[in-house]
Amino acid sequence: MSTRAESPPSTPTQAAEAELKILRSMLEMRAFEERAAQQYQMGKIGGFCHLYIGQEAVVAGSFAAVRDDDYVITAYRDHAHALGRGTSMNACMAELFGKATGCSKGLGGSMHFFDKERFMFGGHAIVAAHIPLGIGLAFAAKYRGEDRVALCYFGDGAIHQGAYHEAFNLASLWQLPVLFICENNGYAMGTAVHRSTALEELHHRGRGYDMSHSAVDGMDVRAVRDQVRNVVEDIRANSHPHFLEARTYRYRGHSMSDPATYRTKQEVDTKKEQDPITTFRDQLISEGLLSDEQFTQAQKAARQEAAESVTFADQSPDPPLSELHDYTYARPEHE
Amino acid sequence: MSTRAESPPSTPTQAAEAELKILRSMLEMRAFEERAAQQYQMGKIGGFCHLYIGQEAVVAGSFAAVRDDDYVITAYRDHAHALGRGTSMNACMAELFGKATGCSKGLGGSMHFFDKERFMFGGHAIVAAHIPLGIGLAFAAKYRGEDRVALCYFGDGAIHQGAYHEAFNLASLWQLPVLFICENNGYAMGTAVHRSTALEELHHRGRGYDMSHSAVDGMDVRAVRDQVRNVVEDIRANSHPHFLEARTYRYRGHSMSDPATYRTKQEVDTKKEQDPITTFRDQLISEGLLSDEQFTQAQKAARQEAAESVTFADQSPDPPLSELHDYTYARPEHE
Amino acid sequence: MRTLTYREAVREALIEEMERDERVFLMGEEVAEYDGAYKISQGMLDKFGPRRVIDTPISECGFAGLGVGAAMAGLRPVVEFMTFSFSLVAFDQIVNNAPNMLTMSGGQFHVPMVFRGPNGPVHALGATHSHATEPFYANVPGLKVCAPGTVRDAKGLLKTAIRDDNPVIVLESEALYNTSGEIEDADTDLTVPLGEAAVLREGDDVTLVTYSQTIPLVLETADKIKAELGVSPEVIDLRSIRPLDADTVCKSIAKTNRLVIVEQNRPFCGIGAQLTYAVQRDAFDELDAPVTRVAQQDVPMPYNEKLEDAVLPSEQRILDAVKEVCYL
Amino acid sequence: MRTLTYREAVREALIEEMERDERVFLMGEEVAEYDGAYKISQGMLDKFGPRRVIDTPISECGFAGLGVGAAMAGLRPVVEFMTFSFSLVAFDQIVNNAPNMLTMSGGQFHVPMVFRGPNGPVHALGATHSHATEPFYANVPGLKVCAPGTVRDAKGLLKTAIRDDNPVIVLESEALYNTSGEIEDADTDLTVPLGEAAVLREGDDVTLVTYSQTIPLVLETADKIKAELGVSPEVIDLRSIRPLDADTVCKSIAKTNRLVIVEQNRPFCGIGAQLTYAVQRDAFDELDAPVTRVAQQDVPMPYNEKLEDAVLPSEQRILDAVKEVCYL
Ligand SMILES: Cc1ncc(C[n+]2csc(CCOP(=O)(O)OP(=O)(O)O)c2C)c(N)n1
Ligand SMILES: Cc1ncc(C[n+]2csc(CCOP(=O)(O)OP(=O)(O)O)c2C)c(N)n1
Ligand SMILES: [Mg+2]
Ligand SMILES: [Mg+2]
Repeated sequence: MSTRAESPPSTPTQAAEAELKILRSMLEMRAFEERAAQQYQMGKIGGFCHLYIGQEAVVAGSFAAVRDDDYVITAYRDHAHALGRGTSMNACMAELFGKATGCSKGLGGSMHFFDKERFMFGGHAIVAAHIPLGIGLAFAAKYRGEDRVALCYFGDGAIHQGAYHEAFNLASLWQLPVLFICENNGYAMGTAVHRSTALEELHHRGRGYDMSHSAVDGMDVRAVRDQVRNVVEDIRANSHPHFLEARTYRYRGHSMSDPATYRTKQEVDTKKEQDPITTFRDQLISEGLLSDEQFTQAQKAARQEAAESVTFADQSPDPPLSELHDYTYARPEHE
Repeated sequence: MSTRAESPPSTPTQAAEAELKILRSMLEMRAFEERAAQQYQMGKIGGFCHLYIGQEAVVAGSFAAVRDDDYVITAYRDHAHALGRGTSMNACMAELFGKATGCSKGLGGSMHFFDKERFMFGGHAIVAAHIPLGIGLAFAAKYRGEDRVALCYFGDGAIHQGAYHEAFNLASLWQLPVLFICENNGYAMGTAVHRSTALEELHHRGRGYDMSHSAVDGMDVRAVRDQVRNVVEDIRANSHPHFLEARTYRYRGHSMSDPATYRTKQEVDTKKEQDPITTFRDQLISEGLLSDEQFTQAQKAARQEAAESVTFADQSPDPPLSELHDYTYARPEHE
Repeated sequence: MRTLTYREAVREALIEEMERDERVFLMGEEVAEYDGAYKISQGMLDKFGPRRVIDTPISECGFAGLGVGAAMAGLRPVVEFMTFSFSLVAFDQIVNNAPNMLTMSGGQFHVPMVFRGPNGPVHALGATHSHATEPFYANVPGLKVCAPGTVRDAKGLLKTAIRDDNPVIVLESEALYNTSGEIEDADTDLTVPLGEAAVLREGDDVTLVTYSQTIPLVLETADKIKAELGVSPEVIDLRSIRPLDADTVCKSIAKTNRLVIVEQNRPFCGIGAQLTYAVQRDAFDELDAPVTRVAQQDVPMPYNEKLEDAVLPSEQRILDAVKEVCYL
Repeated sequence: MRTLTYREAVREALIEEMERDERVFLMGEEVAEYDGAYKISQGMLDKFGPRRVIDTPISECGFAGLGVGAAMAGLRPVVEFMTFSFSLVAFDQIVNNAPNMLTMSGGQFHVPMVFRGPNGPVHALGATHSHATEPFYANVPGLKVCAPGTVRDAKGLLKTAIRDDNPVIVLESEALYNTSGEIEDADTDLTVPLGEAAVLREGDDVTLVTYSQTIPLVLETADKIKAELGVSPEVIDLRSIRPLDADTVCKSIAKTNRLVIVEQNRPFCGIGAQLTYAVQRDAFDELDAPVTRVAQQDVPMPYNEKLEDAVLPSEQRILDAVKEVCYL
């Protein structure tokens, strides 16, 4: 494998550039989804659409700490995972629009963003059903003797599914190189975490599998990055699973159709004060690594790109009807 | 509810009689299954047949500590559970023979012993699939405001199934009155426990659900009884689940067709030295509660009854072919 | 008579049966505090309290199985799947525990319970969320399966299902939740028997059999068939899938001699296949043309809506099928 | 040519494909140290080591899903279910993840893997352990399903399945594991294509279609049919369930004009229903009598062996069906 393990940038300039890259990535996620929300309201996007707004630090921080060829798999709240991996806004917006130029050719939709080239093994819509797939990715890496790590993301609601449990036990038994990241945003649809389990700290579930586990402030992108870097280094060296609970928050409803009346405005407002982008911006500015203007510039660029992706998606063609039967079975060339 | 909670017998004579009852119960289980093994070899019993020989202290001890109207449900290794509840050897042997006089009318077989009158909700053959049913029993009791406890037995292999996990989380979340008893006999078919999980002590799984848990020597019938008595008293008073791991051993193969070459003769011999019946007999004799002769007498009686159950089963009729379609749907009278 | 939506009809059935029988309770994801993902159970938590309207974690296998156990112990659970696509993670509980208990226990334990929720492809939800699960469940003896397609049946079949002493799968249609229809007054104890198809429109030349979400499409197309092809269609709603009322279909065929089945599910081993078998057995000499199905195209459901439309039964495909069986 | 048992044929296929392709591995309960619950994989742990022959805990959902993920990442897993009755706890992985991935990813991720193991009722295992799962899996586009019924096919279909780039369900038959049959020499790279039925015996008067464990019964009964009824039966083994080779059946019907389907599965929405639909579409004018199925009785499987025998297809029921379609 030629790509090297992501190691902390060695010079101050490199370090600063790496942090700005993280910021830009978060801005892109935010801008893309705000635009997607608008397009959804305009009826351009079908089905379910789950926004990641507020949670960006989890993906941005963890991706900054791993290699580009590490495997990624997640649930249906997956826009940020694709964007963070480098899938273009164009391909993402086109997918939401169901267009042939989409990252899943318009056949997957919001919940099923895939990008094989970037080792993004998909968003998956059956709660927890992708967690066994995630350990399968880790299994494949280990089977081939690669030092890849699989990152498997899921929500706080997913840990009550049987599929989660079976996968966790297998990962621990076979010491598979997988980082489980529970994006604990406090709710599974309308169900607050404490209404789904008697357990206080979700990552303590690791105890039932003799699996190492930890929690991190998922609103703090540096904390996420540093914690993931530490853990992944060990996973890569020693091959084992780890259960990381990232405590975060989604500002929007569960999906576009959810008014989210199950939480108070005050709760949401308090959380917005910990906004991962604002916090990180303020840190960078106070450290002299970023100017106000640079920030505005970056934000503008991200918004511009998002706006352009709408045009791209609008102008893209539908997948041809003639291909309707072409995706049911792989043709031998696939091998 | 008229039946009272089983409380420790109050006089020494009562205590002695209760212990002798436990001994007789274990002798009956043993005698029945030795006879069943013989009949299986003679081709009189079909399908799979899993013997409980060596594990008797778990059922005998736990049943001695609960009420007759507490609910019981277990897996396919279920002969002892039915016998311990008071289902006659005749009905059990007839079930193995597939006869109309069997405890499930010959339609269930070895893996599916049921006895509604005795609140025995069955042996169940899909590993762990009955654990959700077990919490359903506890749910029903709680829903109706009864102070019944549900006893849900399963093997060490069952705790890696999704059904187990989901049921455990629900039981803990809703504080259902259920005692989970993991009959850890060291193996799931040919798989030694340490080959199925990285966890050292199975009952520590309780930690992942914030559920109280404990382990007990499952070869010591008094230890099982006392531990279950303590736990059940609390469950009955306060309604909550508990995970009890009973460490035991099966002398025979997994089923009648398993030569069990995955363990050494020495291991089996060592375990046989801790035989729950012999141990208990010796204790009772040394305490002057039992004579050698009484023991031999009881053993003979049990064997006699087992032998007679074969005659009964042999002479019983098959379920009538005319009833083939009568068990697919319940008729309204059932209500 | 009055007008209700399908959603209200389902809710009314639940409320009436819970008022009638203390043993009935409703359990599922978001059914209580959230009022139901599709608002079926709106207001029911307030009415019945958290003891009988119960929110669950995302644990379909766990709470489906809990329902089976509670039913064995004498309750009458109604388990809601947010959609039947999610019932697949609880499959073993539904097909192995619920329907087999009566047989395995020699008749001692019956399982009076209902599994219900929306079923079938809706709109742009993609391959994993668009399952029409009826062929899976209809295959299994010990289960009963129905698929109400009208407001009246939404209430009447569900009430019958809750009173039935067996596990009954009630497949609702999200696509129909907002539709309105006539129904008896609230004080009528409306039940609709399982296993009886309904003739929705009488006709002479071709029998169109359908159920659930394709009913409106078939009724509209029936007008066109009459107007454009000069063919008079008889429209039958199966209502129940298992037991399946082939008799009503055969009676119709005795008149029309032609059958087109319009079905929301996938074709291979689907409901149309079973009905075709029954019909060619019982009305072999009456059929003047092969039975023809208009089912989903045999592909995983694509997200893009034009492709999705092409997968689902459509007016054009029904017209073509009618022309075919009428040799037009 | 030489003689092997069906069990040996399956094992030989696994060994040859694992030798041929480093990406192939075998995973399941008791497949390694125990040599397989039914001894299919005897000796394979010694041969390939624990990296490629892997014992699992009792976690069908977990390791089936692991297989899907590993296949997406470029391996070619063979997942053994101890029996397909246990696949039901992994149902969502098999019907929702494996077959939908190619579509949902717009063609990027294919899932080249095999789910295999014994399927169908065996003897006195009772209701939960006797499932013939083929109708469940055949319903699902994106899956392929085959059910080898001869020693040669046991090897050849499995080898083809392992090389296929799609998820293939290979339904073996425990009842056949000990049967022997002729097969090409070991050095032949024997593959049997998916989707081609085989004519096992030629005849003129009635077509008997079957597959898997009922093949021996049908062949024996064919002799009786000839001897006792003076009717000459043609016997066809479907071999593949999906894709289903209706053409071969229709060709036979063009000659015999009569079809009896003998199937190990349950009737409702079963394989016979699907085949009947196809046949009455494509050979409507050739059929002189309704298609008749001899399937399981439509009840949960009872333990008692006499009742079990009455549930399963039998010589008598086949004879009756043949008489019926031949109007004898
Ligand atoms: C098996 C299954 N059950 C139910 C659903 C419906 N559903 C979709 S998302 C969701 C909530 C999941 O919450 P969580 O895991 O916390 O993730 P979040 O949405 O908060 O990111 C539910 C119940 C589903 N998709 N799959
Ligand atoms: C879901 C499922 N998978 C596999 C099996 C086959 N099987 C029956 S018993 C058994 C081992 C169970 O071991 P354990 O839970 O320890 O119980 P024990 O037999 O030791 O009492 C297995 C794998 C099954 N019945 N159900
Ligand atoms: Mg959440
Ligand atoms: Mg065990």
